[in-house]
Amino acid sequence: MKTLQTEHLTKRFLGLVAVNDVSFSLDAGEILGIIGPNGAGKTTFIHLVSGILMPTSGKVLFKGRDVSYAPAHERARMGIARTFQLIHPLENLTVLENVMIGAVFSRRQSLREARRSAEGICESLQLGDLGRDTASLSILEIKKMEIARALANGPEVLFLDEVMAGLNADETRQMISMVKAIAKERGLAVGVVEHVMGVIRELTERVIVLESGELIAEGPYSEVSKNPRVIEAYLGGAA
Amino acid sequence: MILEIQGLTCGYGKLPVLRDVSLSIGAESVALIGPNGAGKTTLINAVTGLVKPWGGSIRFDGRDVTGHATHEIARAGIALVPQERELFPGMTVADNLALGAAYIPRAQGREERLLEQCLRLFPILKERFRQIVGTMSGGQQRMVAIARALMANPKLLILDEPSLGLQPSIVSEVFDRLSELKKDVAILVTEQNVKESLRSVDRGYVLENGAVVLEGAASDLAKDPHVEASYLGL
Amino acid sequence: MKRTLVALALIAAAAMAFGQGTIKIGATWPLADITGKQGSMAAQQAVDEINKAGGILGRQLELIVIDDELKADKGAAAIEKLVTVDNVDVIIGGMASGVALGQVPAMKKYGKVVVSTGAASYKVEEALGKDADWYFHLHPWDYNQGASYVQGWDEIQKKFPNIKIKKIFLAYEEGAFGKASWDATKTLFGAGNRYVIDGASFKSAALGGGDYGAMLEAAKMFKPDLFLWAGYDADALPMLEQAKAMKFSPGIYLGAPPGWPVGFGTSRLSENVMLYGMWAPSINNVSPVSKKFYDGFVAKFKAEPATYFAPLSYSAVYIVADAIKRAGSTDTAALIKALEATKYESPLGQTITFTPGNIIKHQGVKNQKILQWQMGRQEVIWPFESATAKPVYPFPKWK
Amino acid sequence: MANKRNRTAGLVLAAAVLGILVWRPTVLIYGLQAAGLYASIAIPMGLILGIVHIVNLAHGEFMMAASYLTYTICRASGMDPYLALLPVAAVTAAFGFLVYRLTIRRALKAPELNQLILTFGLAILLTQAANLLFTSQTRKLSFEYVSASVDIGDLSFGVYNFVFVAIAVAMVVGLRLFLTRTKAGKAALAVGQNPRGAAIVGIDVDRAYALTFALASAMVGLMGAVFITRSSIFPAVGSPFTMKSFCLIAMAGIGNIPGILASSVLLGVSENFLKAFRGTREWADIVFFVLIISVILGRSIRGKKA
Amino acid sequence: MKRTATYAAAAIAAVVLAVLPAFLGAYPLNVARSVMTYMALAVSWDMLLRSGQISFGIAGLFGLGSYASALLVLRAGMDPVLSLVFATLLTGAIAYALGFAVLRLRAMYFSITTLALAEIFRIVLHNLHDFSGGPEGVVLPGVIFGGAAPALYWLCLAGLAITLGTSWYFERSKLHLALTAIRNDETSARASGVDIFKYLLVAFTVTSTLQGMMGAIQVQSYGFTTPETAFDANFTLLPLAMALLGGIHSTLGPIAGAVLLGIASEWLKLKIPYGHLVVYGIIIVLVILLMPRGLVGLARNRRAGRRA
Repeated sequence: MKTLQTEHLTKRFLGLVAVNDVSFSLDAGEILGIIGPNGAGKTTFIHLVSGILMPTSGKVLFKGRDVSYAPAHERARMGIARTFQLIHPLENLTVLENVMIGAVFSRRQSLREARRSAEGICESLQLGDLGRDTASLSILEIKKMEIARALANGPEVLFLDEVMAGLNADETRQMISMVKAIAKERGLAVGVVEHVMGVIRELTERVIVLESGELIAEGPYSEVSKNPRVIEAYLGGAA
Repeated sequence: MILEIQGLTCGYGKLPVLRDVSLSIGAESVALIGPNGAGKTTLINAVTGLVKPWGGSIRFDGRDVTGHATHEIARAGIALVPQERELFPGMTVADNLALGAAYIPRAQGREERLLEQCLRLFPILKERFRQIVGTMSGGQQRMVAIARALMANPKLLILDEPSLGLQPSIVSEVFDRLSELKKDVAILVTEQNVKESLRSVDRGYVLENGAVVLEGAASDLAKDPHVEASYLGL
Repeated sequence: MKRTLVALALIAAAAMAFGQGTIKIGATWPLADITGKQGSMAAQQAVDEINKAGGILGRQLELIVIDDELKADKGAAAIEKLVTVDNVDVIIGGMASGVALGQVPAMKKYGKVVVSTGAASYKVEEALGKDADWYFHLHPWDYNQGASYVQGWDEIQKKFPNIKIKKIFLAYEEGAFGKASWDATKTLFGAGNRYVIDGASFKSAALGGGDYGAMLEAAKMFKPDLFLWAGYDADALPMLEQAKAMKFSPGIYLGAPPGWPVGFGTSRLSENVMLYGMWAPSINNVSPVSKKFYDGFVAKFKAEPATYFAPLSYSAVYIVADAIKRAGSTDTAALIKALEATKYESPLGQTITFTPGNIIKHQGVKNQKILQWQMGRQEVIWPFESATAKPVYPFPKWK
Repeated sequence: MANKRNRTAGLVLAAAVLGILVWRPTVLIYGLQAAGLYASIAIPMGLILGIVHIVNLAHGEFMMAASYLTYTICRASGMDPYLALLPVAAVTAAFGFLVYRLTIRRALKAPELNQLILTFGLAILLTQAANLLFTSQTRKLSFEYVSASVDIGDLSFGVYNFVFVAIAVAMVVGLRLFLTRTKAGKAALAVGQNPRGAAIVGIDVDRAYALTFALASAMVGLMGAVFITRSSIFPAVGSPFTMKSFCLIAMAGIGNIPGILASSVLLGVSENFLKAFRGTREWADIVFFVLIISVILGRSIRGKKA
Repeated sequence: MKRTATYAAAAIAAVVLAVLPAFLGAYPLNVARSVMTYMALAVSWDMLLRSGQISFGIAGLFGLGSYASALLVLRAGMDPVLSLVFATLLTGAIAYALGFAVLRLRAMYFSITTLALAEIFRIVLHNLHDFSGGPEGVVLPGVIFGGAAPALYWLCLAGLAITLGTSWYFERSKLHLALTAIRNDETSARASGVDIFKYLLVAFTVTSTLQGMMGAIQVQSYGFTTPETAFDANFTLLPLAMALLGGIHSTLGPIAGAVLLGIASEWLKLKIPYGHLVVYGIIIVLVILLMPRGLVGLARNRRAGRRA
């Protein structure tokens, strides 16, 4: 039984099919890349899996259980965590409080326990002074905090939506090793949406490619990047 | 010189972000490289009047524009593609592009030619010409933002992280077009994708901690050991 | 020489007054409303007149007015302040029943003499109860007003046989004022089957309404002999205009708002509109007290009294002053006794005495007057003893 | 499918309207007249809300002030309000511009609720200043033409109030032309959607805001001048219209100016429908609020589905 | 250390407030009641605002509480003190039920709907003549506790204390995290496991209950009510203005704002009998323009400035 699976997952908005009949699976300890052209439906796909959106048809299975229509907060409690492409750190809370939220509401810990577990996670991500207001964080720190917030849920599945965007090469390298370490230590199933091909190559073992909502290719990056359809739709001259 | 910045100091609240920065751009394209938090976006905001400089001067096209309002600077001939895109979400692609030219003296009377050029650059926008921008994906919106800026027929085009969220095929397309454009437009670009951007610009500045630490021809910078170690490699 | 003597006498009076302190009259009114504003001005006018004439018992009167802002809690706080901080001897004033209801508990607590100029709702009387012997209510209760109208129309029909009323239509605004009028009209005119009553509510322009179409439609279908509306001054002209547009012209078109708009009489539509009221400048012709009050007010404030709250409040001060004079002190028990014996010829064109109401012991004015706009002036039609003109009937049909 | 449902709804509505027209013609007549008044007062507020994103709680008070200005001019000169209309609109436009420059502009960067309380303070200020100057006694100018009447069979009704329907329609059409055809209008529209983006393409945001405020104030001034032909005025006359306008805008959806007219018709007719019957007359007020809630809730549920 | 000081200050304030009737006359106590009522409303409004929801329905719930309490005494013969409890709970129950519909809405649409609900309550009570007394309202047999000024003061103080205590709990429990998360970004709050609807419902129900409680206390303290008194728009607008002038998203801000505006309005009225409201309007305008973050924000900036 895979940790996470989708079966014929489809989402329509009015006339537009954003995600079309996508079936895939993700297992513990695995890092999966999700790539595809702009507007291919990558973010919508993560919204469907994490419960931010409900599918039009098809299924989402978490450890064999059908969670297709479970609300987002319940999926968070079951162990599906994610970060967001457009990040909104909670302005009126400190870094620590931002991270605690997941522990309090997903893992149902008391404030005291949540504080302790949040401190642990932040320390492992080297987040520095936790009493800071989030307004003063650098982009790298904000991205780390986003991951910390997701980890505080105590997840088994973690989706990272463009966490490397906006980071420079140095920072990207740091982040890659951090994500690898997290996945390994915690035995997580990780899905990564990323446009920078270097990141995908370094980080992932397997890649799925979406185009116009459809899954058009699947396999290791080295294979997928040679697929003519992928090159035409996505990589272009960069391949 | 098209843009000349002298001793620019600037920041938010009480916190200084830029310290005594000087740089200049002629009829060329220039990349601004640096880690996050170095002040790249602040520099752009200061040039476009979105934040008020504390000290120093900014001259554009021979005129002092230090502290001028954003719309005045835009009308003088600087077009900006901001990181956050800043489109008009309730309007169609067509309207967004038309507004890019409507208030800019330099673009008057050339709207059709400019539009044609933009649609050639981003064919998908032709398909989606009547679509409401707010319903498009993040990457598509970025294309609209770039096209809107080009509609202003700018003397100086500033792109803040243009490849953010764009698929690789489009990124290379954008950089190709930039190399084409730079014949008649000066370009200032900040880019995380340093390799790609250094390939397509003439010169570069490296900004660290609010100050310029390195400048030079793009080809030289690409070989600089510090740049190589910090910004290339992926 | 004479002037010096007067001056000396004045100084002496002032010194005496200073020695004994002033007699303090506390009052609350809604000062942002024309009623409270002019009421408080007229009360000050009366105080100044009395002081100029040497005061009462050799002491000067002092009027302390607090704005009740038309709010119950503010009104109640004002009573607390007047009694406990300003140590007033008597309380007068008041306009809205809603504020009076808020003030009653505080008034009961202290038992100070109150001469009220407002609060027409029977609910206030219920809240006061029968033991409130310190409460003197000048303004007629809503049921007093209703009863006086029945009497008035009976007498008018007897005296002017050409006026015949069988069907009465009441248009009443949705609020407390209109609802009370409707209840009173149904009970009082409906008694004995002499009249056929119908009515419809409307939203007053004072509260954002001002569309009378549906209501006038119902009235027109009923074909009343007497059309009566109970609303506010904001309704007066628009309702007439809409009635004209709908060609609705009953035999008698009668309004009962608490006040009328500025310059209503200058509108051509106002001619022969009838109204209920307590006072009009035309009473100056039959009452010297009214003329004295009117001239004094105009001279002092350069404005015409626009509401009967002015003469009523003016009366309240005189009634209090007169009673204190007769009581010889401001002691509550003595004052109550003296007030009970009040016989004050008021600018309202009638003599005010206190007689029992339905519950309370001391009710002042019990009737309203029936007036008519004639040539831009309010003329008194009934009671006949203070009448200034004869009724014009019927109300002109629209051409 | 949605199309089919719309058509069915349209047919039902048309049948209902026809039925009412035959059965109780005054429901439609008075309903439309009320709708015209509601809409023409609400539209300028909707313009400000749609572009400057400010709920102007002093909206009704602006109109009240314009009415007093008209009253003063007309009393002094014997002029008809329709002649005073343009000078009044010019004065209120300048007034709106000034209010924007002196107060609103300074509060734009503050949290959005501040603007609400700021305009609430302005509303108190205007009402009470009018009270000091004119007292609470109502004033009205009376004109023969207001009682203009039409007879159809036994039915006589006033037609003057249809002038508000004309004004409302003119406002909707005029604004549409202004916002889509003129440069200043397009700029205002763009600023309304994204002020920062507008500045980047060379639009003077502050000027667009000031212009919008002045334009809306001119429309309010115009309404104030016409309002006095129909209604008495007093210092508090404007405030109920503030709330009504706010509700109508919400019902239409922010930025939807023709929608304001449609909501007004719906409300005006429903109110007058209830008013036409003895048993329901007093409940006419509630229909307003029930409709608002149903429309807003309905839209949110549909929005969730889509 | 800092927390101890806060507790100590709160304890001292509580003691001082509790023993005030020993030193003050009926009039200041009456003014204090009015200030405390508005303060409680302002704090309760702010509590919901911390989730980003702007309610315009304070007057509606206040009026509902008023009428519930009055009608329980009049129609069910309930003891006035007991009616306070039941009216409070009843308001809460109604708010809870309505919450299921209203809390689907956001931003201006939520605000308008709460405003419309308040109007619906008012019109219903206005029109149910026989049950509610209609537009003329209801008069109770008497004022609670025989109208003794200290007793009424303590009753109002108790209402305020309950409100402040709840607000304090909101600030320190996980509700604080939930509401702040919802205010900032609902989607990311959901992804962190926050059941948005549940917490909004809790906040809406609790704050509505508090507002109903203050209404019940008010009606029993004055012995009567009418639709126009109970549902006065000022019960919505003044608490809003007070919270904003004091500083939102805190307990302290609305307290400061209520003291400022409450005392200013009473003082101005005595100093300027005719036209004091003009000055009141000017004060509101000026404070908003000069202190956009309220009194508390100003103090915070000062402190931050000194540190920097």
